[in-house]
Amino acid sequence: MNRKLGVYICHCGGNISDYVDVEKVKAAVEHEEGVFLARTTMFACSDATQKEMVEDIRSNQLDGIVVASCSPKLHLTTFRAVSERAGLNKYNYVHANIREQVSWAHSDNKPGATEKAIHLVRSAIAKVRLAQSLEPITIPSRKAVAIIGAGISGMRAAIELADMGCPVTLIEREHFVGGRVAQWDLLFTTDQTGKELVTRLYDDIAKRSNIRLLTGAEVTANSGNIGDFTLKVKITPRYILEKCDQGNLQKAIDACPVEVPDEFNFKITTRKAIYHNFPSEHPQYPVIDIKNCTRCGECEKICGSVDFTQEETTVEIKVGSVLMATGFDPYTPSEGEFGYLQFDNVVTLPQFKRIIDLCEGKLTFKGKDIHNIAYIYCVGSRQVEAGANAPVSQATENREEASRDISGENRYCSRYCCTSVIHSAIETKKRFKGITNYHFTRGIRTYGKQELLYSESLSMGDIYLQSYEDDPPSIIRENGKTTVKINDIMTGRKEISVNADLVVLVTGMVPRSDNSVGSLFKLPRGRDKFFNEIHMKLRPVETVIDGITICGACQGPKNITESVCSALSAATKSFSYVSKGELELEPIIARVDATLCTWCGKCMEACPFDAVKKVSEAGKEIAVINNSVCKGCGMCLPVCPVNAIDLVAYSDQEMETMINALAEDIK
Amino acid sequence: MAGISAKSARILVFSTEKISDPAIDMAGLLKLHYPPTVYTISVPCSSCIKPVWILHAFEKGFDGVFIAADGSDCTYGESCTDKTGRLVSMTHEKMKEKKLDPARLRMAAICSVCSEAFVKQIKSFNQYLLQITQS
Amino acid sequence: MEEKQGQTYKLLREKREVPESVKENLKKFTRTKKSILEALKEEEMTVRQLSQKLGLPSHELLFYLMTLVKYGSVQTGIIDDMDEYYTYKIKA
Amino acid sequence: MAENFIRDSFDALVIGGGIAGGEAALNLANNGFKVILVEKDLSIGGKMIHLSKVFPTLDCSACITTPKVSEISRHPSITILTGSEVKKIVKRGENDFEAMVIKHPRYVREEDCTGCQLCEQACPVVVKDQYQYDMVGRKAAYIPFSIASPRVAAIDIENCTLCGACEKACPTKCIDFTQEATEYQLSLRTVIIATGFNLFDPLKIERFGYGKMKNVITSMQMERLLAPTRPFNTVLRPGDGKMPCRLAYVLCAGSRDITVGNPICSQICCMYSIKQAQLLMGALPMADVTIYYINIRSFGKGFEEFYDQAKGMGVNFVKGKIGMISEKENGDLILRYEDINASVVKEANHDMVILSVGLVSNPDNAAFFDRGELRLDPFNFVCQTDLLASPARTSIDGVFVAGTASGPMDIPDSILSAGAASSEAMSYIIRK
Amino acid sequence: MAVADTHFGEDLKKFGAFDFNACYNCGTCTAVCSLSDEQNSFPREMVRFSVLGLRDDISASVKPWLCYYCGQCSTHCPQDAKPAELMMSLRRYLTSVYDCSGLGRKLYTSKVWEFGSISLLALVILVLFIFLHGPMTTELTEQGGVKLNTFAPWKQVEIGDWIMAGMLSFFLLSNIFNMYLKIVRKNEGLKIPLKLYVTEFYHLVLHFATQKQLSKCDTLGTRKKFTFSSYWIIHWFLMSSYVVMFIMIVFFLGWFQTDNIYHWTHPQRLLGYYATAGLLTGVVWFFVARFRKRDEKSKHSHITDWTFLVLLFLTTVTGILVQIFRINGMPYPTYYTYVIHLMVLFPMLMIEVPFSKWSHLAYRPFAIYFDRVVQAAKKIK
Repeated sequence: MNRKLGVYICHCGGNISDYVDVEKVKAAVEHEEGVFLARTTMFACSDATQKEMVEDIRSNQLDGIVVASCSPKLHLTTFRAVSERAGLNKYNYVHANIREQVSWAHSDNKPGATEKAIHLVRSAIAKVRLAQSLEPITIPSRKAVAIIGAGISGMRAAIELADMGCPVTLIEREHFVGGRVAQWDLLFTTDQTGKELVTRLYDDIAKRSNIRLLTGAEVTANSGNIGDFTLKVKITPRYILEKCDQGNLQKAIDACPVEVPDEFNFKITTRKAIYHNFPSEHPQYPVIDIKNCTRCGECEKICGSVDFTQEETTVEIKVGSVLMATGFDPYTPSEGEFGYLQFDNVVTLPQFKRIIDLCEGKLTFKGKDIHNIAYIYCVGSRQVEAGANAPVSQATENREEASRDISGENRYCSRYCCTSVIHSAIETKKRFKGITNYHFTRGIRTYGKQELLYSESLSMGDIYLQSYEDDPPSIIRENGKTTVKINDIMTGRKEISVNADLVVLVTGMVPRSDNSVGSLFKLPRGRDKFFNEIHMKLRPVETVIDGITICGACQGPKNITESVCSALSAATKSFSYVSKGELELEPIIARVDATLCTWCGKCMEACPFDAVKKVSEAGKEIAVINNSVCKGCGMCLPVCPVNAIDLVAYSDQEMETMINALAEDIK
Repeated sequence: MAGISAKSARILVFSTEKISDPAIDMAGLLKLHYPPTVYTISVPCSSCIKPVWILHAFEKGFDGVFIAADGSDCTYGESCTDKTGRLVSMTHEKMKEKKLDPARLRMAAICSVCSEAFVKQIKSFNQYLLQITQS
Repeated sequence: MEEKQGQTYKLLREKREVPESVKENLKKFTRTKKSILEALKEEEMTVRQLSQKLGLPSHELLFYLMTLVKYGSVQTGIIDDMDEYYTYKIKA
Repeated sequence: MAENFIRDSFDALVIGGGIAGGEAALNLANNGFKVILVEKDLSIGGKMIHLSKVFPTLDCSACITTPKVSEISRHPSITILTGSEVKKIVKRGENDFEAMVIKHPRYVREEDCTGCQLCEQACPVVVKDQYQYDMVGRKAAYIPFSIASPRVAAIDIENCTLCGACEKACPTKCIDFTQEATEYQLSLRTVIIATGFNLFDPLKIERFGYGKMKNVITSMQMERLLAPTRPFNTVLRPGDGKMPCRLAYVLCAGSRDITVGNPICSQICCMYSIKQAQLLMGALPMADVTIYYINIRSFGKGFEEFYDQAKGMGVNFVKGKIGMISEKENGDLILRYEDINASVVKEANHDMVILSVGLVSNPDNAAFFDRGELRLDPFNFVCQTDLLASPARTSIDGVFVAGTASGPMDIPDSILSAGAASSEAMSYIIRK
Repeated sequence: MAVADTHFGEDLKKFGAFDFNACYNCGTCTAVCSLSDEQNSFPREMVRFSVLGLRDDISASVKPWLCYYCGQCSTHCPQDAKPAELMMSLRRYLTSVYDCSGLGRKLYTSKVWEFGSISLLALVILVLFIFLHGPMTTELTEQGGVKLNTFAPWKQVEIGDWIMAGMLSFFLLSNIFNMYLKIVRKNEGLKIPLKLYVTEFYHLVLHFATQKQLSKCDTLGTRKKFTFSSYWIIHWFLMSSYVVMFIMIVFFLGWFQTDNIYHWTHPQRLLGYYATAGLLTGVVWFFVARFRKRDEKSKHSHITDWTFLVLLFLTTVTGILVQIFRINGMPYPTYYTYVIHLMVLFPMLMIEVPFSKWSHLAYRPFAIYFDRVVQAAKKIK
């Protein structure tokens, strides 16, 4: 029982004191049982006040403190650290949130806010009176990191971690590395191609002995916790021997009778069942797509490297931290959205990038020469939530019209598309003759130095048009000719039309449609369905699941540089989890009162982390908690029929005194 | 229950540290107002709330108890919604035994950005509680 | 060193000339401060009223006035009916 | 003088104690490296510590910076030199740098000062407070700002009359006019440049009237007017102390503009203007806020939603850049622009105008190394020589760049960039 | 519905425009333009029309004529898209659009045509003189002056003048009529009462006589409605001199081209001096400006700008020389210079009046006039 307490009430520079009479709060709590001193302070979080607290605790031998300030999400760790510096166990400090939940929420009712603040501070005092000193649980942390996704982010993080001396397992679901970047040709702001970049990183990975690359590998199970994750990884074989003869393989590919749409080229071309994406794809030998293979055996006849005896294997990987770099999917427009899948000359931006990469000398698509290209921006991005009318579709004999229902669920801006499409348009103009680019935009967002690309494309004569938010452009197909119409903001709402040979839908980024890995790790997702970080500004690569970091476009739309920045940041964070070989964990976990427990097994059923085990102790079967697995969620608490389980720091007594303090009238 | 509570009911809210508490924080940040007689105690997960705590609150004079549940966003697993639901119905049973109106315990999933939803819930709950306490 | 503690400014004076502009600036502030405080002693005034009375441009006056508020000799009074200008008064 | 020369060695030198430099230093220190952080200003925390709130979360900026700042300042592996400048860095070999740092005298012994502010009360001199962007005065003996770290006094010797009042008032006798500059000779293994950015100087665009028209202010000044430690305690226009009710934001003031030599987009102005507009609608419920823009660039996570939120709150968005501003007798301002939607030139009356000034490079970057060794881009930001694969790498192996020293970016991007710099610096040291 | 046409931009570049594609539509140009108002906002809209190639909208627009090229838009353009130069080239383009003969277009876009036609016209004069000139008498008048009217009797020259004036009027009036069709008649469904043409007529006279618009060019951002800048003064001096001179040689040649040597206070000589001084000052001033390239308006010179200045300069100088030689009794120099004078003058007028700079003198007030009429008619509606 703590009896000598310090209470600090923060003005937060007016944020609190403008609505809460902090002096009154101080007066109302300074005579509470056990309160030795109560102070108000301008900024409790400032260095000076922190020093003052340390001094108070030391010189007065305080055995508990309460800080009433902003949300504990901001300063819990700050004041825990203050306690520790003063030699006070950090769990003897309790936080009262009188800003977000009092002064700001009740700025319309100052007396009410003050009264609530008093209640909350008293309740915190009640809690700290019962608080116990707790020591963190130390667990070993395996110095190894698993990276899921060998796109640009994952590869870059792997190299960095390896260089810091940390063994890495790089797990890629596809049979080739490089992710989306491998699919792009020239990249903006540099004169490198995606392939060159991927090749460079692949070579770097190959050079490092402490990186283990698994391709065709999928994580199927995850168990354990920070410091000690065990992943089960299913590896699909390539059915081709690693040391293979490339010459014969090409013949084998030619011989394969199967043709399926090529995902690498976003289905604008087909590939065989035995395939590779492009000549220097990594790893540099093909794979047999066993799902589409007819087992005709043609390839096997030509090439000795084909080996159908290979079998699917499952490996177990033990690591201390997991870094997620699972990337994004390009948005797929729905059928009829701006004529997608309705007109044969409407493609998405990724498809367009593949088309220009595949064309030599002359830009053609489906056998037709391309001169006028219309780019329609923000397809699948910046949509308003419902409301607008469905596309007007007046399909007469030879006239069809397609527009977009601008309602949708992706409210966010996909960030990379403006620059990406402008860069592609410039490249197209430079590489092919007689190209005219028409951009149907909703306001160009070439932020930062990317603005230079926009200027360049303007100077080269690209035409930019901008539609009104509620009035997207429409596409008309008449007698085989495609026309794009827009009411242009910049021409005083004049209706402008453009004859286009090819319509490119500038599609944004959406989260991976297959979130199985995410749910495996129970990673929370934000409103936009991308993985969510803990704090956007301060902890942008950490997740609420300890030991798991996120980076790249799986967290939200990013370009390559931004993805790599976040990958390197995530590498640092993951490294800090494992570099010391051990970790300290929060001691707030469940505990079983052995004298009360009569083992019914209900707690074991309730525990989502397998932290409850049945043991025999003193001739009696009881439940015990695995300290390093228990996350302290407390799901086992209400199910216990004999009330034998408590959560540390949330005991019945603590909860009840807190409730008492809140219920008590203020004199 | 005198003073300011005349206009608003006393409500104890169980929020969760990672999901619903941030939403309640954000309600403050966005200056979405709700009655100041709404007090929050945050716990790690909404499925850890013991019925005895809720009953204790009623005993001590709270008009209502609101569980701002994690819902499907719970970081501890998807079973949270079920488990929270179960503990609520368990408590409802016990409330009936004690002749308490079960509607005085409410639960709703509040995601980490559901500030508006939270305030809406609380306002309607407050309305309801005022009605039953006045009649 | 010990005996010089509390007097080190004198040591620096020997080495360092204080520029005229710095002295001028001090004089101007002292003068303005005095006249603002005197004017406010009579009645509460807005920045506009004060600037007319003292013949100082209103932006300069605001600067000095706010500095006096910051250092505690003046305080903000009430706002006019149009919700446009505050008055200022001597801090009690 | 021997006492003014200090030789020391560290694993890493971080130049700049803003949010990027701080984050990089923390990352390195948390992984066991010894770091020296050199800050030119009197406090660490950079520009972020002076902001009001941050977009799009509307967190209070000081509230999220201060814990970071105090974590940095009490980290046992981080040594901080404030009021200090890096004069010269020489690369002697891999993992071997030598840097000369000058710590300017503060005329206050930092370790003895309690921040009691008695010297500030005693000092008779008032000059413009640079931390409030000249909107209010401060003393010549002063504590930089209330949440400064270290929160200790300093003497502004340029404006000091050497009257000695502060020295007499100081209870701990920590004021010492005999202090002289200290030279540090540092041996280092890696260097991180996190010198940040400068704000565009709006005096360069005469037709916006900044400087001449007192009710035209910069966005940074508005940031201060809205911050918890604001100079006027409410939002007043600096021309005559009127509570403004028709405010205008002029976007792209000094960005995307060849005529001032800055053709690039500053990346953050749209968002901070939208944020300030939202805060203003909260602070001045009767106010109308209009944002004049070319393109709104709300591209980041949650930004578009934030923009929508502002529109929902009633912030007025007008497509069209302000061409010129002129002043009326009463200090109100007439803004002339073309309303692009209508293709018509219009004039609008506002009582306060905020120029959303952009970011330009910090000229210090050019001076650290011998000429040309550290490559700069055409806008004098530090050149990222391997932009795609190693965004923190510069033209000198072992020297990395973090935050806005390499180009405009917002806070999350700066933090990520600092993460990248510290990560590359660590692997550079470990790799050998 | 208008169809975007990127070829227009390339076409316009032949008329001198450049870099206007760089425009990102911020509207700074329009906002800094002191001539831009709510009725007529430019130049951004014209830049936009040009980028999109909206030919019909451009030829129906009066805006290019409202611009007097102060250059503020180009100075402040953040994209350096040179809107002022675009407006200049649109004026050239429009003169070629109004011109049915197609000559105007050829003169602007082809140097061969430009210099070819100048040479041809000069040759015509030369040939006419070779065959038709009067006796080259060395006998002097009583006052000691050259007997110019013996060599080139003013009556004969006047016939030439009338023929030339007829041609000029034909071209110019047909162009203006064309302009009328494009600007006024384009507004289908707009009923314009005849009365308006009369009531708004004074604008035509006013703007022609004063060039008032130019005085509003406010390069310092003073926001004054009229600034009598040196630019306006010089321009007006030049313009009025030209008009005086034109009237004297076309309508009063008998009085102007006389063998008498009047006292210097005689109106004939005073008017002559005024016009000569105005022309010379203006030409030299603009020459210097175009060489120094200091102001935005004189930074970029199309070939036709130089041709105009050179021809005008030569006309003025040869005119002065004829007068000097005549007064000082130097017959041969007088005769030769006179022929050269007409060889320059004739092409200058034939090319510049209907197709180039001098036509602006007519187009600008007419544009304002037509615009007023249309605006007034719209108001009635």
